[in-house]
Amino acid sequence: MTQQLNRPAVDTVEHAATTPDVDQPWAELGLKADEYANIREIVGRRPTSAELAMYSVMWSEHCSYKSSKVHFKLWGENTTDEMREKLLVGIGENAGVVDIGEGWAVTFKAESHNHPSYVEPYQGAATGVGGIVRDIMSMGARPIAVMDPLRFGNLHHPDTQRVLPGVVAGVGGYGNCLGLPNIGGEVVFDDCYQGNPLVNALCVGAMRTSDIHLAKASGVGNKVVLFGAKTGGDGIGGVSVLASETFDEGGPTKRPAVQVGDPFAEKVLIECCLDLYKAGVVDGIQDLGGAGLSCATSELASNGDGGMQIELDRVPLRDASLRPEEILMSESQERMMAVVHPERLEEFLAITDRWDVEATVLGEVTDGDRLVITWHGDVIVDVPPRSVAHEGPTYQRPLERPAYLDALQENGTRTLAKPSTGDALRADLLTLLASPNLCDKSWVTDQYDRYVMGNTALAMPDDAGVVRVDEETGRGVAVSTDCNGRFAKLDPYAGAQLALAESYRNVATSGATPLAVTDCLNFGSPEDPGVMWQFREAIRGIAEGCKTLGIPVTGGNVSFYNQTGDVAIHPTPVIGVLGVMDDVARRTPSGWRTPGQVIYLLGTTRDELDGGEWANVVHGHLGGHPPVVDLAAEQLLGEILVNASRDGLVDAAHDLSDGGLAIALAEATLRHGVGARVWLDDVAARDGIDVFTTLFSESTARAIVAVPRSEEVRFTDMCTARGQVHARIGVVDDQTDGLDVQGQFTVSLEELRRAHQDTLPAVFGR
Amino acid sequence: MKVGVVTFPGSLDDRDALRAVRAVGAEPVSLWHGDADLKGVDAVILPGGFSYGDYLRCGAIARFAPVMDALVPAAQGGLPVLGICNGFQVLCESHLLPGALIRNDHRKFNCVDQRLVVENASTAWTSDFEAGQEITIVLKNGEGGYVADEATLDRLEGEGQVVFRYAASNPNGSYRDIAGVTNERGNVVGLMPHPEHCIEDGYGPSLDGLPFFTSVLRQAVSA
Amino acid sequence: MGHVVIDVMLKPEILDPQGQAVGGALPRLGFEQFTDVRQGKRFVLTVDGDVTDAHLAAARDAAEKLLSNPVIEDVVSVRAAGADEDPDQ
Amino acid sequence: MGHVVIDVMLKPEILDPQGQAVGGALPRLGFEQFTDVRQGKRFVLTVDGDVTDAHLAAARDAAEKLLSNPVIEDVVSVRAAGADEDPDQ
Ligand SMILES: Nc1ncnc2c1ncn2[C@@H]1O[C@H](COP(=O)(O)OP(=O)(O)O)[C@@H](O)[C@H]1O
Ligand SMILES: [Mg+2]
Repeated sequence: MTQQLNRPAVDTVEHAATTPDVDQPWAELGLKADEYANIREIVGRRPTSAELAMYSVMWSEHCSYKSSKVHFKLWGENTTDEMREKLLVGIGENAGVVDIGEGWAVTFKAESHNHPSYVEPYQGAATGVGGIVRDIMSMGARPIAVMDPLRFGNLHHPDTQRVLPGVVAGVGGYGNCLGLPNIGGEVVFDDCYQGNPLVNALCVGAMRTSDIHLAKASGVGNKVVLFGAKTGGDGIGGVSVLASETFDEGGPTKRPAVQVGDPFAEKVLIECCLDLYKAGVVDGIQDLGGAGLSCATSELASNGDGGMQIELDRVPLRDASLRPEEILMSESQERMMAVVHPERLEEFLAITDRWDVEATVLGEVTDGDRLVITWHGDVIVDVPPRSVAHEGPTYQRPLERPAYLDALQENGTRTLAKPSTGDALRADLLTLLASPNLCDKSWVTDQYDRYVMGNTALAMPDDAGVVRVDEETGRGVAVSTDCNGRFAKLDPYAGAQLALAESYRNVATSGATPLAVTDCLNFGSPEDPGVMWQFREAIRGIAEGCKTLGIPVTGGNVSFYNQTGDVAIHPTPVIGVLGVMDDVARRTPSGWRTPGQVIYLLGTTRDELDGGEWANVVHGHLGGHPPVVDLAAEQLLGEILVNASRDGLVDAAHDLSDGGLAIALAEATLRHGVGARVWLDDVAARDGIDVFTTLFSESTARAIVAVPRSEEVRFTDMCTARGQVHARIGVVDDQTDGLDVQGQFTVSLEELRRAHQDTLPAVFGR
Repeated sequence: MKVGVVTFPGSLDDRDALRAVRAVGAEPVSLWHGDADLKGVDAVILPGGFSYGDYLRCGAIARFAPVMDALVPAAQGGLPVLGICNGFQVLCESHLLPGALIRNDHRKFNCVDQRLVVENASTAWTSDFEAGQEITIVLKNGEGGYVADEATLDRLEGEGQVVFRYAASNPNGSYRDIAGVTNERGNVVGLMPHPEHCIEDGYGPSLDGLPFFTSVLRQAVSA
Repeated sequence: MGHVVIDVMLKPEILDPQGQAVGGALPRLGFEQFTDVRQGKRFVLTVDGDVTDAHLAAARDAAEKLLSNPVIEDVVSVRAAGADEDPDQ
Repeated sequence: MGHVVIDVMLKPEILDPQGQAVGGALPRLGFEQFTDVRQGKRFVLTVDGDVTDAHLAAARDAAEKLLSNPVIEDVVSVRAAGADEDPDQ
C-alpha cells in the first residue's frame, strides 16, 4: 500500500502522447539528433522515457553495430555454398553453430569485455566470461571450454600490476567455479594497450544437432519467463539521467558502477538450462547480456512471428528503488529469458525449483506486432520490436588509409644490426625467450583449471586446446586464438589474414581439420577515418582469407573506441579457429620426448623480420611489411599435419610463429626437458638466407615435427608426393643438455628454463 | 558394487567421478544433495567443485545438505567415503576428518600436475598402492592449504592418518606437506588432488588415479 | 530494521596468507608502522525491527554453527550495530 | 602492543554473492529471523605501543589505498581495538 503511494509517476504512453514538447535527455543517452527524430517518427509521438531508454541502449554502437554493419556484407559475399554446408546456424544468432559429424554440433564465439576490465579488472574479466558462456547456453549447448585472449600494456608499467593479476584472477575465478576447462588463450604485452587492455573471452559449446535452440518468441499465448538472478541496478550508469528526471526528492539511490559476477549462480543456471532443454520445455531462449531486458524482449519478439506483452513490475528486484527505465536497461548478470508453452509451464517451473533458480512469468507472446510493456497496469512501452532490435541506424563512416603508413612501411628491418656470431645468436635467443610476449605463461595459465570435465586432451602450453565432445568415440574439437597486432598495424589486411593463418596452423598442428572461424575485432574509434579503414581492411582480409581456406566465419564481436585520447590501439582482430578430430586421443602435442626421433622443418623461410618479435624485443623497432601470406601453403601444411597425426607419422609438432624457429625449438625442448641437436646450414643455403634469419624470421606456413625413425620414409614420401617443402634439421637427443645448434652455439636446459620461466614471477611474485 | 557420487549445487567434478567409478567396473550412482537417502550404495565419493560457490568457507554450507544427515552416520559406521578437493573440505567441515583447508599461501588458484607420496596404503581407498610410492595427480584449487593444531598434526602422524604428502615442492603451504588424511578407521579419506582426472590415457597426466577406485572395489569384494 | 554484526578471525596460530600479503604490501606503500596484519570476516545480518536479545542469541548460535569453523576460527564478537554503522545509510 | 581494527564492506548497491549464499543457508539451519546477510572484511593491524592518532590516520589512509577497492567497497570504520578485542589474548 505504502509502496503504491511512494511510487513516483511514470512516463506512460498516454502521457507521452499528450506532452509532445517535453524536453528529453537524448543527447546524454548517446543519441544523435537525427536518431532521436527517427525514434519519434517510428513511435509516432515522443517516446516515453522507458522507450527512449530502450532505443538509446539498443541503438548504441555496442548493441547495434551501427558503424560496422555495412561492412558485414563482406562475410556473406565471401561465403560459398560449400562453406555453408557445415554451417547449421550462421552469423546473426547468439552464436554460430557448425556440424562436426556423427550428429554432433559445436557452437563457439568470442566477445570482448575490454573497458569494464580496465575499470575493475577482476569483476570485468569475470563477467566477461559469464556473458559469453550464457551466449553459448542460449543456443541449447552445454558449454565445454573457455579461452581468454588477453592484451596488456607494458609488463613493467605500474598499472599493469593492477590490471593483469586482477583480470587473470577474474577469468579464473569465474571459469573455474563454472567448471569449464580453460584450454588456451593469449597473453600479449604492448605499450599500445596501456590505457586499453583487451580482455576477450571465448566459449565453446556442444550439443546434438537436433537440440539447437534459437532466440525467438513465437506461438501466441506462450509464456515469457525470466529466470536466474534478481535484477539490480548494475551497469545502468547512463540511464540514471532518465530515472532522476522522474524522481522526487532524494533522487535515486546510488547505482553500482560495476557489475559483480556470481559464478555459482551461473553454474546452477547452466545445469538448470540443460535440464530444461532435456525436458523439451523451452520454445525459445535468450541470454540477458548487454542491454538486459531491453535486448532480450525486443530480440525475442522481433525474431518471432508475433508481438509480446510484458508486465515489468513482476521482475524480481534486488533493489526495490529501481525505476522501470532502469529495470529495462539493467545488465545484472546470470539471468535468462525463455519462451514456454503454457502447458509446459508447470514442468518448467518444477525444474527451476529443483535447482533453486527463481523464475517469473513476465508476460506472453501476443498476436499483434507490438512489444507492449506495462508498469503496474500503465503502458510505458508500445513499439514495433524490430525497430528496437534490428532497425537501428547504420553509418557509412568515412575511411581513409592513414597518412603515416607509407613512412612506417618504408622503415623495414633491413638496416638493423644483426647478430653474426654463434654467441650473439645465443644471446638473442635467450633475450627473446625471456621477453614478455614469448616467456612462459604458466604464472597465468596455472590459475585456470584445464582438467575439469575430464575431456581435455591438449591445453596450454600446446598449440591448440583440444577437448573430447563424444565420450564413446573420442570425437572432439581443437581451438586456437591468435593475432599479432603489430602485423595488423603495418598492414591490416595482411595482419588479419596472418592472424587467421596462425590460428588455422595451430589447429592443424594439433592434428585437427580446421572447420570454422569466429573473431573478436578490437579497434580504436570508428569516427577516425584511419581506424575505420583499418577495420574495413581487416574484415576484408578475414572474409577473403576464409573463402580461400574454405572455412566460414560463424560469428564474432566488434569492440570499438579502444583508444586513449586520439591514439588508437594497434588494430587487433583476434581470430579463433575451430577444427574437428575423429578421435582426440590422437592429437599431436607440441613437445618432443623420445630420443632418436628426427626433427623436420616444414615450409620455406624468407627474410621476414619486419614486425616480428626479434625486431620488437632487440631493437624496439616496428616498421616495414609483415610476412607474406600464403594460404595455399597453409592449407598444404595443414593437410600434411592432419594426415601425419591420423597415420601416426609424427609424435610431436609445433608451429612456427612469434620468434620463429629459434623459439619453437626452445619451446619443444623445454616442454618435457628433452634436448635436441640441430643443424641449419643446409636449410639456410636452400632458402638463400643466413642462419640468423633462419632462426628468427617469422615466415608463415611453417612447423617443426618430430618423426619416429620407423615412420621417416613414409613421412618424407608423403611430403614429397604432395609437394610439401621439408628438411631434416635435427634429432631429439637426451644426451644433449638443452639445444645444440651445431656450428653456432649450445644452450643448456637450465639456461633455457631460467630465461623462459622467471619473467612473469619476477614481476608478479610467486 | 555400487559407488555413489553426491552432486551439490556447484559440484563440478561429479561426472568425472562417476566416469572413474565406471572405468573400474563398478556401478556409478548419482546422489542428490537434497535427498536424505544413500540409495544403498557401498561407498560414496564427495566430488570436487565449488559447492554453494564456496563463498563462506569451502564446504561449509554443503555440510548442512540433507544428504549429509545420512552420510555422516554411515561414514562413522564404516562406509568407505572419499572426499576429493571440495569433498575433502566438506568432510573437514563435517568433522569426519580432522583439520581444515585454508587459502593457498600464494593466494592464487593453482592447477598443476603434482607429485605425491603415498604414506598410508592400507585405507579403503589406497590399498592398491604401495606405501612410499610416488604418483602424479592433478591438483587444482584455491584453498588447499591443510591446517590443524600441532597436537592434531602429531596425532595424525603418529597414527598413520596422513595418507598423502606433497613431494618435490609444497604447492599451497599445507602444514607438514599434507595432501590427504584419513580417519582413525581408515574408511574415510580426503585429499586435495584429483584422482578422477588421472584415469584415462590421453586425458590427464597419468593413470595414477585408478588405484583409488580399484582399492575400494577390492574392499567391497573382500568385505 | 536492525543489524547484527558478527566478527570472525582466524585463530592466532593459523597461517593467514591474506593478512600476510597485506602486511607485506603496506611497507611498500610507505606504511612502516604496522608490525602485523590479520584478515578476518565481518557479517552483517539484518532483522526486522530492533535487535533483541533473542536475535543476538540466534546470531551467536549461527556464528558458532555456520559462520565460523572452530578448528581454525574464533568468533570475536556478536553485537547489535551502532546507529553510526547502519549499512543502509 | 596495540591494534587497529578496520572494517570494509561491499557498497550496499553491489551484489554480494557471499552474503547471499549465507543468507540462503541460514533458514535451512532453522534461522528464519535474518532477512539479509552481507559479508565483509575485517583487518586487524598491530602497532608497537598504544594506538595513537597518527596510527589511526595512517590506518585510514591504508584502508582507502590498499585494504579496500573504492569501486565496490566502503571503509566502514577504522578504530583502535577495545581491550576486550585484543586478538593476542
Ligand atoms: N590467457 C591465456 N589463457 C589460457 N591459455 C593461454 C593464455 N595465454 C597463453 N596461453 C596458452 O599458452 C600457450 C602459448 O601461447 P602462445 O605462445 O600465444 O601460443 P601460439 O604461439 O601457439 O599461439 C598456448 O597453449 C596458449 O593457448
Ligand atoms: Mg603455436
